[in-house]
Amino acid sequence: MIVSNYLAKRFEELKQRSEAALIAYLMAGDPDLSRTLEYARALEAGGADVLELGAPFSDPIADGPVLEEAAQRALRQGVHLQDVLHIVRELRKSSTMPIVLLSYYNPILRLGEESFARRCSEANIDGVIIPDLPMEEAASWVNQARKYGLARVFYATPETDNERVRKICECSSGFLYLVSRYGTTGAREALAETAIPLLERVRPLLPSDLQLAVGFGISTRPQIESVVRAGADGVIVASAVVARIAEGITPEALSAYARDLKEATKRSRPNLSNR
Amino acid sequence: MIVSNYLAKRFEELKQRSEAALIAYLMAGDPDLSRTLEYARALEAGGADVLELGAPFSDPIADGPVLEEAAQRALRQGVHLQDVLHIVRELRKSSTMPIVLLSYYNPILRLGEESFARRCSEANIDGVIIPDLPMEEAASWVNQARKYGLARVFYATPETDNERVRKICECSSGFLYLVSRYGTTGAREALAETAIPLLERVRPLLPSDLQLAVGFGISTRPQIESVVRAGADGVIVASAVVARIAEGITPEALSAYARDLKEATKRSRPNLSNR
Amino acid sequence: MAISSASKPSVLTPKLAELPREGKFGEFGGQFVPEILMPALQALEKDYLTIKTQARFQNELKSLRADYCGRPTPLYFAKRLSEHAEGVQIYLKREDLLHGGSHSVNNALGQALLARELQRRRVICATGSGEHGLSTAMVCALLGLQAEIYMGATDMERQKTNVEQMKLLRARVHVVTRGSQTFKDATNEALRDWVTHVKDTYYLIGSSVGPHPYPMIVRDFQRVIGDEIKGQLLRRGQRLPDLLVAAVGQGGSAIGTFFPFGQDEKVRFLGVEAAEAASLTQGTVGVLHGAKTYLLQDEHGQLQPTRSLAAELDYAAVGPEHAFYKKSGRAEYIAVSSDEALEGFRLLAELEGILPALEAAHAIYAGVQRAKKLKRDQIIVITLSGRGEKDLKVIYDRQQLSGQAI
Amino acid sequence: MAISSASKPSVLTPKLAELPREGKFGEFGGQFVPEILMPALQALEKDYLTIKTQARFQNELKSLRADYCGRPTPLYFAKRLSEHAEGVQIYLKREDLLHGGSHSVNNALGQALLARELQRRRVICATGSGEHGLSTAMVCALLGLQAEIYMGATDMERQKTNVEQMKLLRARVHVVTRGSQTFKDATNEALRDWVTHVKDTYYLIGSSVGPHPYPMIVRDFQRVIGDEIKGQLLRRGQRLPDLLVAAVGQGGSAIGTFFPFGQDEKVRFLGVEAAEAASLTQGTVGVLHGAKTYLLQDEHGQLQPTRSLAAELDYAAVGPEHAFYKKSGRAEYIAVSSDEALEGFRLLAELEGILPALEAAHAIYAGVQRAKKLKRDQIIVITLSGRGEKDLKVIYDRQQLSGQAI
Ligand SMILES: Cc1ncc(COP(=O)(O)O)c(C=O)c1O
Ligand SMILES: Cc1ncc(COP(=O)(O)O)c(C=O)c1O
Repeated sequence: MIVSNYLAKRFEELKQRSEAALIAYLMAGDPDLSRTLEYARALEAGGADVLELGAPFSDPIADGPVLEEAAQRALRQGVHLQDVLHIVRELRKSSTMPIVLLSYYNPILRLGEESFARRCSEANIDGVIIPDLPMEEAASWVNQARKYGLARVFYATPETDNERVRKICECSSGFLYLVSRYGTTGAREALAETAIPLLERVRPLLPSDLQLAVGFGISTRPQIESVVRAGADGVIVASAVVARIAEGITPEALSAYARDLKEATKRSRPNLSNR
Repeated sequence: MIVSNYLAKRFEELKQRSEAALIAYLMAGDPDLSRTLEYARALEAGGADVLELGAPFSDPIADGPVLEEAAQRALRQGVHLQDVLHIVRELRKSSTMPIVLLSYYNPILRLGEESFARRCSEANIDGVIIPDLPMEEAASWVNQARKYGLARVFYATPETDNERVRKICECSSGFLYLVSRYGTTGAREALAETAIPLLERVRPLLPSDLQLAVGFGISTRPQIESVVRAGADGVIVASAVVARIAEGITPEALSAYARDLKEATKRSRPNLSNR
Repeated sequence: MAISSASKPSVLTPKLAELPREGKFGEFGGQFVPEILMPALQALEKDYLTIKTQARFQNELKSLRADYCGRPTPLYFAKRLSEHAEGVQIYLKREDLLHGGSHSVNNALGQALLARELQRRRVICATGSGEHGLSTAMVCALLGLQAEIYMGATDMERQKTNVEQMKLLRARVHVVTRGSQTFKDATNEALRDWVTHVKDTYYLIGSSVGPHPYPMIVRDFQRVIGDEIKGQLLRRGQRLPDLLVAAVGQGGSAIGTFFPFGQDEKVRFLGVEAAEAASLTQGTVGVLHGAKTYLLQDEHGQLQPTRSLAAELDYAAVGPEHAFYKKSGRAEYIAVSSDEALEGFRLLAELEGILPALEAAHAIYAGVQRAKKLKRDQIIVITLSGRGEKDLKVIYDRQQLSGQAI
Repeated sequence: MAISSASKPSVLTPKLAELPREGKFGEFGGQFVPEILMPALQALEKDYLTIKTQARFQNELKSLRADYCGRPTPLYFAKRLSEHAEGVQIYLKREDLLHGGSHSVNNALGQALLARELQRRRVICATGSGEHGLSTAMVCALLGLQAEIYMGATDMERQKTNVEQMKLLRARVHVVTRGSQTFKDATNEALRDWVTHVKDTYYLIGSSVGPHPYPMIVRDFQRVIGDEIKGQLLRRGQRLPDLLVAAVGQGGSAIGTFFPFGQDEKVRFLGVEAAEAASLTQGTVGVLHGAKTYLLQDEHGQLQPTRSLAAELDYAAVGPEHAFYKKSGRAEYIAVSSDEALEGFRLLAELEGILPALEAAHAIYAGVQRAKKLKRDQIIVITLSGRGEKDLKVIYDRQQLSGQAI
């Protein structure tokens, strides 16, 4: 089994340093392609460990208003899946930051799973997240992703029982995306009540080669500290980043924001090296 | 059987003079009571032989717009059946012109047929026309009218077959009101095609003591000449008079109009004295 | 004679004749019309009584009732409404599910078939809310007849969608701008049209009003409501109802509900008028539009304006058979205000998910009030004579006016 | 094996399974939803398959279908329309007479009963024309459930009266101002609500779309249309129809019409799409709102805007079972433009006195066109899925625009 390179390495390094990964999201093409590149570099400079790059889709049912509007801005720019791959190739010229691509299933299906997987691999993408592709529908995708060495990131949620978590883990690679709350994406003040119990329930079910990243509604240092303390290997910050971009944040300021969050991933990490 | 006095006498006199009766209509209280009196005197001065005095009713289904609007003007003046009787009493102070009262049935029923008949008789009214009381519903009214010496004017129409005309004549007294056309009241340019054939059909069916007056749509000398030539004992001119009043005609001018029409009732009268 | 003494009518069951004697229900009814219409009315009575017995006519009526109109309409046990009314069993006769949205099509279809039999291709009518006009336009399209519809300008304004529908059905709609511009005036105009075209026109009266034989004809076509209620209750193993409740505007749906139970002494009738147009409960005897009946009139015999929110109830007279039921005590009549009717509307909407016509909402309100006074096992049937879509504008405007939800 | 070779499916009769295998009709359907919904969908499938077999559930469904909704709906032989179509026998399945005015209540009632069995008192849905929203609001009132309805701002504007009615029924109506502000976006919002409240909320999908088990559930509740057609024709002594015609928006009424005839090889199916939203006739395979099916999408897999006059047809996807019928050749699908549909509307109004929903008018137009090519004795059944009152404003505006009567 081929494993995506940068991603596994990065998690390994972080573990050595007793840090969790800061996974930051950008919508490709929002507000346009060149600025997505700038923002990506800014995030990296600020210390983000992994870039989650969203491909815009017209009907993003799992997303809240912030990400939906970002997708619409990108679509109005005429940005599509191939442009997202283009951004990755550009980034790769100067960066070894792990990149996971997030796309709804339909654009992938339209291109063809295999040709999509091949192009991702050619662009040195590390993994793919497909929010409307549960494992039951993912058999052929899992094969393609395996074949082309892409991490297969699936979700677990407060609704997913232990048996189902185990099965999901079996198809997964890279990391498991833990949905910390009921609802769509979007920054919230507080961590959902469901987050920590869920983390504590799921943590023991994970195979050792699968990392655990927590997302949905995370935007502040205290939130990050809580989940990292409870055992997360990574935290995903999406809407909070995208909302700042929508407000026209400068790349420098975005760097600073990332740096601030990154700090939180370091402090509270319990020693899990014996895991 | 008591017969109404002025009316029978007038028809008798006209027959002697080989004239037909000009029966002119006024809506009592249009535009107000005192002017109705003035117009009545003007019509008499102009040579009208009989006054047909209308009592206003809110829902005059047999009438066209001219008479309906006149009724509404009168109702807005607060004019009702008793005011009509009042006008008659005023007129009677100086006039022996025969007067027939036209009222829809409901105001009569409201007052009570008998008390209505008694009051009419006390006011020296000669006869009553009730446009929505066909003979089938008129049994008790016919009794009251007989008792109080009021002429019972019923209608015959192009739809009334000979047998029915005969039956209607049996309940009638004074004159039979021949509806010359299909439709509601209202002046028309030309005589309806139905008028002369109807007149010729009904004429032979009439008992000798019942006069035949033709109405609905009559307003011009040629129309009057035609029906008088065809054997009418009287012509009824209603909407044409009321329309002039609505336009604010002076009593003098109304007199002149009556005089003009009256001429037409004289010229063309065939010799019917042997009838 | 034994038979006649056995059938001696009690106060509660006066002789309800299928065929009114001399066109009269007791002292009410008759033919108070201009002479020019009498031959037409007499011919209509005769022709109707003949055609009515013809199997071909009855079969076509029956088949179109079923497949075109949607009969039988359900008799729906309103569980939550019954609970709200403290346990009395309330059934709703679902005339609101008929083609066109009200009981009105029962009559329009019957008479349009009659018009076709009589070879009249021109059909006229007067309409208040437009419901009868709509039904007439529909059945005329169905049978290839030309419909001419008179409607008051005021009613047109408050019932626009019905007018649009009539036009889409290719009916000619005549605005009546005379008088109070409502149903009474539209009827005046229709009568004037009839007087003018009596030879080739069928006048399709919308309810059990007008000169004989219309009240009888309309009742015959509407009695299917009561006939079905009876059959439906009995087929369910129920006994006859204790109380029948129906809104009374002109009275067509109510007479259709009551009539088949006329001889069932234990079944009581409750007719519900709009308080703003309550000819039976507040009127006096008079003659309007061809019939002797109860009217809202002043001391001089002039008709008085009415002002119910429910266009079809907004009429100063009522069908003569109801006048007879009232005078004989066979039915009870009460008045319900527009505001109370809105409360009835709300109840049915929120408890049963049914939006009733405002007319029917009067009956709902009265039925629920009455139910609260009855014993738990009693059975009430309320005729839900139409659906409420046509009234949305009126209700909406009223809400705006009062600044609150109904 | 003899049996399997005897039942070898021909091209015209692919295996139409009651229960889709792995949630799929052939390659179509499935469960393409966020992980958080998967346990709910799996539980729903299991619970539904159990509850469906319970006599109590079936009895209540049956009784409310009859008495509340007005089933069976008539199968009406449209004489003048048939003559216009040169003698083919055209029957109309009168779903327009149902409570609420369309077939939509068949499904809403079934699922609301299911929601109540599952003890969900909060019910959400997305609606296009508001028809499904209205049905949902009605049945929720009936069963004492709280309805929350998502509707696009554009659709709200063109279907105001439906919104007013939902509010009178005490449903909460949420305006969706995101995306194209039509049904697709309302569905996105409803899904987002569901993702958020999946524990205590029942998502009442309005047609045979969405993730498994919804297409199956909706089809099960809508198949009463086809089951009745079959029974009604046979009871009349007729043979099975030669052709079934139904409008296809998402495809609920059409699948309900077709499915019971799936194994009757000689009965052909014609599904009629809006030309302005023709996912089956012009679309390509993709995944939207939980299912793999035909979509109107661009080369990048983005959904394309649709613009049919008929709000319920104005959707870029279609139920997966239709996708299967299309691919297998069991059904034929054609597209009819809004203008052609208006011609269908006019035909039915003027010849039969019935104002169809614009959606159904597409089927009328297509049915009449097809009829002209058939032999005189053939039988066509067109599903008249709803009535036209809701569309008056749209039709009226269109008339104004084109400066002429339709
Ligand atoms: C919907 C509807 N239309 C019309 C009417 C009034 O008509 P009628 O009194 O003739 O039945 C009613 C009365 O019940 C009604 O409910
Ligand atoms: C009145 C009406 N509503 C809605 C629809 C669309 O819904 P579906 O395609 O799910 O049947 C149709 C389609 O036939 C319709 O006629």
